Amino acid sequence: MKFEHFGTGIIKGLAVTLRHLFRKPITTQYPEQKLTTSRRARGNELVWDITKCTACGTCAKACPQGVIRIVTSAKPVENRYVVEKFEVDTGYCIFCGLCVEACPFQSLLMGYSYERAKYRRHEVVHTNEMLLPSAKRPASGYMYPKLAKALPPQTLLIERDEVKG
Amino acid sequence: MALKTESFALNIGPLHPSTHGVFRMRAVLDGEVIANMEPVFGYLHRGIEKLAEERTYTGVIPLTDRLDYLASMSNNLAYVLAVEKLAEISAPERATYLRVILAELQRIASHLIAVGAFVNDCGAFFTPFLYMFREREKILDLFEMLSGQRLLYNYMRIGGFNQDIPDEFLPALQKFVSQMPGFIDEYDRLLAENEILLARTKGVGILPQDLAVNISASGPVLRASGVKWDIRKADPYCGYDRFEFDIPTGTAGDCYDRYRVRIEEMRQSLRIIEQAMKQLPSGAVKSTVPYLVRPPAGEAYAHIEAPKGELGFYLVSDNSIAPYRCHIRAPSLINLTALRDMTVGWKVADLIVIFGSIDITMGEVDR
Amino acid sequence: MTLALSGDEIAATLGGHFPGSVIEASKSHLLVKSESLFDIASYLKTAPGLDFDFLCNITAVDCFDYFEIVYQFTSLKHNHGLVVKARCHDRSNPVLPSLVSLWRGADLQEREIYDLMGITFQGHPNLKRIFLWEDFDGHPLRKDYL
Amino acid sequence: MVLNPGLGMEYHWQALPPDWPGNFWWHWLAFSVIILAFVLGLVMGFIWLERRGIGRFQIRLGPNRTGPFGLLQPIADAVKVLLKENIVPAAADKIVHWLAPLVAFVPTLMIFAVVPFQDGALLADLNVGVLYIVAISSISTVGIFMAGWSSSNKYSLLAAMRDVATVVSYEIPVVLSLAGVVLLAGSLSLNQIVMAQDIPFILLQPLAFLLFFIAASAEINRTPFDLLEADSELVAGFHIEYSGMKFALFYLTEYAEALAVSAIIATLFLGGWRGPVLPPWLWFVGKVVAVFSVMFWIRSTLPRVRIDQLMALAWKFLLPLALINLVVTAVQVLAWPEASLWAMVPVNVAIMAALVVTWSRLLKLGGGRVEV
Repeated sequence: MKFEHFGTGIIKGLAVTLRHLFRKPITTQYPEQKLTTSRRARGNELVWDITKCTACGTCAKACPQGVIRIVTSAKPVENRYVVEKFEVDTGYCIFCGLCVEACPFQSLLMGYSYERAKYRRHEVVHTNEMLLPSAKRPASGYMYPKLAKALPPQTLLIERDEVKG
Repeated sequence: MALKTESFALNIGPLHPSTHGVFRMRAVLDGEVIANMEPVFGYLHRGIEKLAEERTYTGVIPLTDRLDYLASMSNNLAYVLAVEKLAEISAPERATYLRVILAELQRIASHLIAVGAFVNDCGAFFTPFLYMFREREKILDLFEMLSGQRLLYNYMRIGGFNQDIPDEFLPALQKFVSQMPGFIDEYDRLLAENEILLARTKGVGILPQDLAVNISASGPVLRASGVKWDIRKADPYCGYDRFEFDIPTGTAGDCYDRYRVRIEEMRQSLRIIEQAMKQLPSGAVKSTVPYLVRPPAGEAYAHIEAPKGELGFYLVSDNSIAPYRCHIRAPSLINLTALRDMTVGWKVADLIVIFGSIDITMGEVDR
Repeated sequence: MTLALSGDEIAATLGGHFPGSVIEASKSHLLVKSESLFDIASYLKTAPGLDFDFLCNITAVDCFDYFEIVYQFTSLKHNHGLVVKARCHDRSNPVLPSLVSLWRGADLQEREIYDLMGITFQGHPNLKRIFLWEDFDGHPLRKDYL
Repeated sequence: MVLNPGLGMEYHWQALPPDWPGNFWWHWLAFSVIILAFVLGLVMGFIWLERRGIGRFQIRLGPNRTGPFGLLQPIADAVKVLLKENIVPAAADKIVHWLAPLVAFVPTLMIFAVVPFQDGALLADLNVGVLYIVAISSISTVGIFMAGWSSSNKYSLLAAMRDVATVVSYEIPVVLSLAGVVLLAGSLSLNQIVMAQDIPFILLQPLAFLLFFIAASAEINRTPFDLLEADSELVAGFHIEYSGMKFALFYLTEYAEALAVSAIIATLFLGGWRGPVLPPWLWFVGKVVAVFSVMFWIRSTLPRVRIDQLMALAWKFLLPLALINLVVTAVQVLAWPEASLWAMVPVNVAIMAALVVTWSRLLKLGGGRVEV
């Protein structure tokens, strides 16, 4: 190994940093400039499709944190169960997506949106209507490739940072 | 005239910028020189081994993400390998190749942080750190594309993956692999010959070869001490024997060697990724596995070469849906065994450098 | 590939040196008496042809009736491994010999087991709780800990 | 010998530009205000410049939210820091803790008394200007040591000890490298030194410049010699227990010192206010900013040295080279023909290169385990 102990390494390092001075910054200015998240983003809230749900409770069983609570009642006339209460305590949710994987009827999806900070502790508990899909709460393509195809492509740093070292 | 001197105890951590989390070192200082040092663990103990006993085999995977949170993919891999060994499930060919790609990407990402944080500990003002974060960011982008999250991937499943890679993944990966060597060269220009870094790290914190083996050190720490031991070669899993790569080793076992080994390992990882991308077969990414895995009663130990060292999962099954016992052989914890030997006699500044060169993650040390 | 040595064969060689110390030997592991664990371990470390210089992993399993301590030895020289087990039947005061004097890698791992499983390792230089605080009550990884 | 107290003042009075309005006290007042404004304004500018500059070196943007280009960031910082609660540790030595920021800040401010902003435009054209700077600049250390000691924090104490050790060692190469400049200029007055620089002394005295730059950066604790802040080791060093206004003073001191060193380098080596076309004071400020830019460029690149390496660098590298430089300069001043001053430039550059390369081979900074 050859080391020239008279500052050549330091000068080389200074040259590297100086070259970086003329590169474009890679950071984004967050609230104004937003990157598109992954098409499979496991965003903040679950999106629940009430029409497909059969109240089987598989999601609740699959949840490692036990944050999903389902109250069902039987409807003997229609010969099926209906959900009375579907409650997700997102305060304890770790967004692992296992419930979405477990759902056999494609009625539970991960949310695509983020920025869901709340001011009150009770607001993180989501029940029935709050979980339904809406324009503000789109579903992500996690586990659903067809949905993913419809979402905009993810912004990648590698596409923005073209400079070769 | 003899001065009356007195040594004093200095608490470094648990809240200290260079303890990589909440680690505490109770150092007894004689002036600037460390006369004695005792590591104190446990500030991030979450009882993951106990929690794992109450979850289904699949439900443990999100927990493993939270062990070494800078290398979640490797943790997932080690765990699913252990379960697959226990339940005698084999992943499809495409999944094994993908696992290799992801594990190696994760190794690069983890080593980037290790080196960046190490140079930061040497006192560089975040510049190398941020350059390395930039490349890590690209890897995280790729992981986000696959799994939907940037840090806690929860992507691997028992018997493969939960979903196949999207179409745009391989082109992006190809672009990354072709760019990355240039960036590694740039890091070398920035750091490798820097006289101050050499002065701070060469010959500092030497871990002799016999001691490194004796304390069960693993990963770059062991290899920097000159032991050519890599589980990818010694006990190949996921078909690592199909790839051509070298095991970089150090000679002196000092901080500089540990840093060099990590840089070289990144290059080797890129080699592996390139080969794996070429050989990547098509097909399913998950074999048919029951929803609730019920492995037969027994035990299995699977280990992988995680970025920090040998990460092993020892699982005991009692034929139920939850592990009876899940022990994690955490490389970060065991590599710290010789911390006292490496630091006593050095200065406070060296303590930080030596500690940084071991590269630990507190999530894995305390579990 | 790290060759997993068969417990049977090792038991045969051990039988000559330490008669009666091997309780059970199977293809996957070797179950030894806890009293002779230290002697067997020191033999395994230095015996030519075995050279288990690397103590890969120590863990303890609570099996209700007894605690089972599992040692994974590896030889970096010959690239082979062996699983050695020992049992502690006394639940109120489980005691095992410490292997720190042979492999210092056992240091933190034995402390961890002491902390979480409550097994005392005799001869350990610094046996105190590692993750939990000093006056913590109980040992969380035991199955009866609630 | 009887000191003549009137001499310095008279001399200074006469050195004023003839068209300067008012009398001595007006001059004193005006320049006090100018220096305060200069220091505060440029320190804020430096803070902004350094944060933005390091941001760009690190391929990010730096503060850009307050005002155009984040220009108001230092003001926002100042307001924030000034409004913070003043916390004094219970175990602190209260009076010393209170005094320390002042003791650290005031000498730094006093340095600017002798720095010429343009020809003759300075508070006091002392005929011992360089000596005055050297003497006054080391007083800040007392303040820093007071801070470290009185905080009764082990980290601060370590930092304080490091600082004292640094300053004691680095004062010598600083003085010796300045001596070369003084020999060439034939005066200790900064204004006279600027006047003497028909060729900037960085060209005539490259080695002295290098040594002074290194030694001065060490003395004011800029990276790579920022051992007494050492955020990765000592958290924040001597000001770890300071908050509010007192912390702001330390912060100000740090940058005022950097400003002082930049100003001294600009004056002694870069020709001070001399330059074509632009007004002299602008040349001066421009040179100061340029020197400071190099400082934060270095800060953004290099890791920190260790305390024993810092000492070794001072005693084994800087001191002998400074001595050699002094001897060489003395010989040159005596023997060099006046007319061919430009020919001295390549000779001295060659001498510097040879000396640095050969001496670096002798110097080993690494290793060196200390036995307990």
